Amino acid sequence: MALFSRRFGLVAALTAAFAAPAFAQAPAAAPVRGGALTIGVESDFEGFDPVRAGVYSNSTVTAASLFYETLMRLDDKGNLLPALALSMTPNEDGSVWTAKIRPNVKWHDGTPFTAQAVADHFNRLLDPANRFAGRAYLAIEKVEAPDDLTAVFKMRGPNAALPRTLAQPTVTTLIISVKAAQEKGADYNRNPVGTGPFVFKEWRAADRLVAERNPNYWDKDKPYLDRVTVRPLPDSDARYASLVKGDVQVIWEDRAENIVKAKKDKNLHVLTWVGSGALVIPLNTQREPLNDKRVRQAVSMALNRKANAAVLTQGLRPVHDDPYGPSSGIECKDNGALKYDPEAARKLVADYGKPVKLTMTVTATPRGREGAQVFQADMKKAGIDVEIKPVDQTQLVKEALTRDFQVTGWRIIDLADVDPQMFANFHSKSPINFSGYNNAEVDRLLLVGRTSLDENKRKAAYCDMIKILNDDAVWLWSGSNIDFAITRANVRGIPALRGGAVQVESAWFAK
Amino acid sequence: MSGAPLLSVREARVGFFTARGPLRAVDGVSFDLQKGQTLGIVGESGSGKSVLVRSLIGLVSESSGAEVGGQVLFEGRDLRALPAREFRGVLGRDIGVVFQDPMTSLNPVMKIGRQIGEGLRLNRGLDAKAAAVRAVELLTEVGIPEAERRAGQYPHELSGGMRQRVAIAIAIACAPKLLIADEPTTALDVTVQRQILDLLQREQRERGMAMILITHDLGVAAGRADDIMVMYAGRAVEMAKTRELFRSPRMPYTEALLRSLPRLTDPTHTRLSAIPGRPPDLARRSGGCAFAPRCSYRTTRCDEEQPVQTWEGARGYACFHPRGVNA
Amino acid sequence: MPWIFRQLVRLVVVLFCVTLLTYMIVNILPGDVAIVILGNLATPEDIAGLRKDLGLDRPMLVRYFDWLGSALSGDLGRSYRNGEPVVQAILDRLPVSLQLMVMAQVIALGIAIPVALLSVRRPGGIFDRISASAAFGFLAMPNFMLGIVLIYLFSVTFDLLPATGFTPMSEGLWDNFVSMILPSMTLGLIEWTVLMRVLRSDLLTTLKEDFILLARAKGLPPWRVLLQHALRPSSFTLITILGLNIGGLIGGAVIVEQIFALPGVGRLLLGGIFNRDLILVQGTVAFIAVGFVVINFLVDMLYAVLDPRVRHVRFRS
Amino acid sequence: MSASAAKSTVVAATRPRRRWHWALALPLGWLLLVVFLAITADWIGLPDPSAQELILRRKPPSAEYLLGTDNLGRDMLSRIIYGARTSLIVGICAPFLGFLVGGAIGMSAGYFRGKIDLLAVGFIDILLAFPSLVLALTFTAYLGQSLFNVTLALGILSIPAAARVSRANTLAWANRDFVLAARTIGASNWRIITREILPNLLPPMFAFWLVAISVIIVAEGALSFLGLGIPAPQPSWGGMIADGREALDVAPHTALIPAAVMFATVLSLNFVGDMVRNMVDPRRSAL
Repeated sequence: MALFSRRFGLVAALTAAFAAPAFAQAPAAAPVRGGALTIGVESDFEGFDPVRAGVYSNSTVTAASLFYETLMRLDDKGNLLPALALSMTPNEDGSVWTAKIRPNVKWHDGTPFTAQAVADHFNRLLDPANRFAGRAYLAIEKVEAPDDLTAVFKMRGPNAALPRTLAQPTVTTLIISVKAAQEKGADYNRNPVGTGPFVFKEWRAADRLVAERNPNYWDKDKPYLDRVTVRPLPDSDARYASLVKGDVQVIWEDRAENIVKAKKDKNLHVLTWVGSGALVIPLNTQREPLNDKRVRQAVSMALNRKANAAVLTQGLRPVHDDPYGPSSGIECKDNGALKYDPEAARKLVADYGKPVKLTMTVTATPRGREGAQVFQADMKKAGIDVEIKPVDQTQLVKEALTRDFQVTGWRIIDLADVDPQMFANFHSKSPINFSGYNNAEVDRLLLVGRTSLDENKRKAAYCDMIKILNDDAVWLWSGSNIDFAITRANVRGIPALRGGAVQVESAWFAK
Repeated sequence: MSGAPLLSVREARVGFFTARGPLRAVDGVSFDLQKGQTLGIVGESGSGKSVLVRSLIGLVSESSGAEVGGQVLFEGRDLRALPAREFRGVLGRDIGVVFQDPMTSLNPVMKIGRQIGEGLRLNRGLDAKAAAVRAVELLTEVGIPEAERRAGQYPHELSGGMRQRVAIAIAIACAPKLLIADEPTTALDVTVQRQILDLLQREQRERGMAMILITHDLGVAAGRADDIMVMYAGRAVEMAKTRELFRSPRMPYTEALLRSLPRLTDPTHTRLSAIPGRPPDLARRSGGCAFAPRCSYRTTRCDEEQPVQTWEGARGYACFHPRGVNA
Repeated sequence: MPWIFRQLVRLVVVLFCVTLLTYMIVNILPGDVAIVILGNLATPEDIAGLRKDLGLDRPMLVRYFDWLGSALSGDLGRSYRNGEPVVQAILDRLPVSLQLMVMAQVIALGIAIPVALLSVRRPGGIFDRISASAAFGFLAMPNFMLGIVLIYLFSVTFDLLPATGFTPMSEGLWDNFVSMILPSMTLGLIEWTVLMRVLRSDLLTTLKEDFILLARAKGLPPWRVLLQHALRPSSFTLITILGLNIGGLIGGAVIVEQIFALPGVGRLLLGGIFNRDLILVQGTVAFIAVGFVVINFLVDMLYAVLDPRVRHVRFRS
Repeated sequence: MSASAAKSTVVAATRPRRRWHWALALPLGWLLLVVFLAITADWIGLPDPSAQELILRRKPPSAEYLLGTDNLGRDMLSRIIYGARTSLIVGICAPFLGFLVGGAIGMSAGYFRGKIDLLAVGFIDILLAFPSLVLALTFTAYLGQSLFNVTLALGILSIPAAARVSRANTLAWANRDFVLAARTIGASNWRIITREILPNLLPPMFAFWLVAISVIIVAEGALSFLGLGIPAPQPSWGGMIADGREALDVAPHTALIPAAVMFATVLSLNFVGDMVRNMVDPRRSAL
């Protein structure tokens, strides 16, 4: 990671890139001011206090990034841009990062935005008393504010990825006004205060969230839109119909059928973002019969991942043999993936000696049902019986956390750096390693990935690790993390859909 | 008995399609009714008497799935040929109907006054107020005390006899020329039966209405009808002046009916004779006289051939073996 | 008065039983709100701590009576999940559900009554047969299918109505009305079939009554006989069913609310259950139960209005 | 009594005989066909209803796939027939269960009146006021999704309706002269209920049951849509419609064929239900 090392002049790179417009299409035309945009998302919002909401769905991130901002930002090519911070510089070993805070930024309630606010935000999340679950992913020890414009991030150890991590809008990185949160108490969750391009106007639960242009936004040209409405439209077909009808101008979408249709529709435009992470099928390595490597390998070889995905997603969501994704910058020459080979799988099952029966726990959704049935059909060909157990999301999480499952469906979310997810999912000491995987070599390689300052060493470690994981057939990579949004053809300036969020700070309507 | 009859019925027929097959409920009945006269139609249950009169006034019609034939002339106009609207005008203005059971023939959810006034407003063009006033008058006329209060009540708040009085008030409201009383006393207590019949007769006389009185009880018809028509299995089997019929019935069926009537002149322990057997199933009719299976004068001819109506002046009968005639 | 008293007793008993039952049932569901809030990253210690904070570690019945106590004083608490006051959450959603329910019933009745009246004019006739078949067609049509068909038809193809979403009355009565047409149609187009069948059957029974013959003998035109004499005495089963439908729709229009993205009580309840937001589920269920009892109370009153004979008869079928 | 006799004959008038038989033959024939196929599905050489051929997904009807293929390339004909099995099991058993319980409740309420009636009405009130969603979700989440649990959940939901029907009919019959007569000669309650009332109760319950079947078949579809129905890959008509709905524009047959089959079945059930009612209900025999 070139950005890390001081030799590459992080600060210089950032200042040079200042105010570079983020664009998805038609970069030549000049943005036009005005207009009201409505975004259709999949689900209602958990709320906008990270401590209370716990997690942000991508729908919530879409809404939250209207009025909250991150310290850093990434352009579509992955270059770091300044946002609330003008720059971030590490110390010698990367264990302390200093952020220069942008001056003259005001909260929506009119109070000045300071380094102390940044410190308060992160320290609040880190405080065990607040039980913010996402703190497991944060490698930050604490944040201090020696003066109004300087925030100092003390890390738990050397950390290469902090600026990039902080640049992706998530429940942790979108900075809220802790002062307002303390004043409003439980109501803050529904009445957020941020520094972002739009000011929160109203949220009618399950119906719409309305935000209006922030006239005092620090970036004087932006935003271009006067008003943004985010509407949860849970039914995928109705959501698409609303877009075709023109009731909404942008929708988040994951159904291949609709995306393929939209690509043919000249009134619509499809935005695609290939993130890191992957759709995965974790196997519980602590449970019979999956505690036997032969059985796991048989499952891995019996599943025709690539062909299935090619058909079901109509080629939109190709399958890779690792969870890294193109944006992570990690490319492995040899990932040790087991090839699709039902015959070999059958032999392994025979070798195992006992009949193999598995239960696959999936969410009770059309997508969950579809994936499970395909899995079931493939396994049948290798002589493995699969029973499908549809449950609701809450129960799925519970079963995963308590390792009370055999096979399930999961997702490694799109993060700017692979370390947090890989560490959490595969380190033997991680509380959320719900496959129960325990491999000393993998543990060692995970630590290298987390702490090494040498970018090449990190990449090598992750590639070595994936070989072990693939051979051990712990998790099966069933699809890449690709997010889609469909817009009306005249909507311009929506940046990469990082984390599946639609950000509209620089969006505008072409005439 | 002069001039054109008020009502003239020729070859009236009513047929139904049932789950068990088609049946003839009324089969070629003809009669005339003069102004101010009373015709009694007598027969057992299912003999077709109700269906006959209901078909005359269009309450049984093609649109309710029946097959209706024959001609009905009312004041010289062919009712069946009239357009629906005009027909309804005749029905509401010139013909009044009283049904058997006042419990069911009054609308349970409508106030009495309104039920009486309804016809007046529709057929006599009265406004709501005038109709209400007239309704109270009518209630008084049919002998209901506290008429004003009663007009504001619902049928279930009245006794059976009172309800039938209300029904009569409805029937005579528009001063009809013909009153049809379909077994008006069958559902009533014996004690009020007579009062109701007397009321009907009084109204009929005072207003000069013609009346068709349907009953299964020859005794009811005896003192009140000018003529009597006896029906059996959908056919008019005998028709005569009341007096003549009682004196010398032609049809064995009429004879049997008469025998089943108690007479004051009989000795106290005389056994009333019942007619053996049961009325025929109209859907399973074969040729021949319908009464034949129950008839004590039956011959093979009766089983094979349908007797046609024979006329002796004003009286007619349909029988191969008429009583009191030397045939 | 004793009647009113009995209704109140009924309300209290139903409320108590329904909420207690709900409480127990939702409590035995796997997973709880702590897991929902903390998500897939939670440590067992965090979950235990949060459960303690939320009071979820106390015995079930103790919590229930706690809830009951504050509910009786009008406080239904705050949603565990997002801190929204439960009363507020319900009151926000209620107008949507009520409007949906009323409009759906109006549409259903608007189709059912004329169709029933027209088909009893000639039972077994062409119209009767066609309308009966059409009714079964709609009855066999799942609402999730009908909803999307209507959207494609009326919004996408003909561009007449908005596809999804709800406009509150405060933003314009017309816009509000238009935004509710398709969802109400989805419910109404299926529901009319039942209403029509019931009304048709009762009308046929009524039309056999002598008072109908008498009305015809008065010379009343057929439509007046139907409307003035037959309809009212034939509407009791209809009203019973209507009452049940309305009761069921307060919280049961989930699928329609989901397809058309309406913020109704049904989705609130569904979300509450999925999130194991016990306190929200409790409050919503209590509200629905009250609504049900109140609507049935109104139906009883309506009987008395429609039929002078049955002022005291409560339970009809 | 001539008036009432006329009454029934008047309305008995429908169409000529031939049509009556037509109306009976078609729906009965269809129902028999569906039931026959559902029972013999395993022996009539159908392809495996869960055998996938992903490449051939959502293909329109052809010689090889008579009704086309679904979203996972499975044979629609086979799934429709196996789906009939699921849908009929749920559709027949759920209301049956409701009728056993609801019928008993309604009968005791209508027969004994008084406190028992009050209890029964209260119980029905509670069941009606209880949101069915909570119940369905509980069953599927706590007990797991299975044919049995879905049937059980829908069965419980059909209790109130069954109780109402049986209560109303019991009320009507319990006052009849023959029941009073049985009481006066000292027959036990049990005997009166089982010998005098129950036989009269069965016909209207049966007619109602036929209608309930179609309602339940559709209701199972709604559960499938919410993800709470019969677990995959077992097909059910409602579930097939829910799956097919997603491709209404590109492959309409995946939703329309099961919808059409469901329509035909619902239509037939209702026709037969009407006929049963006509045959057994003296009050409505005239219909």
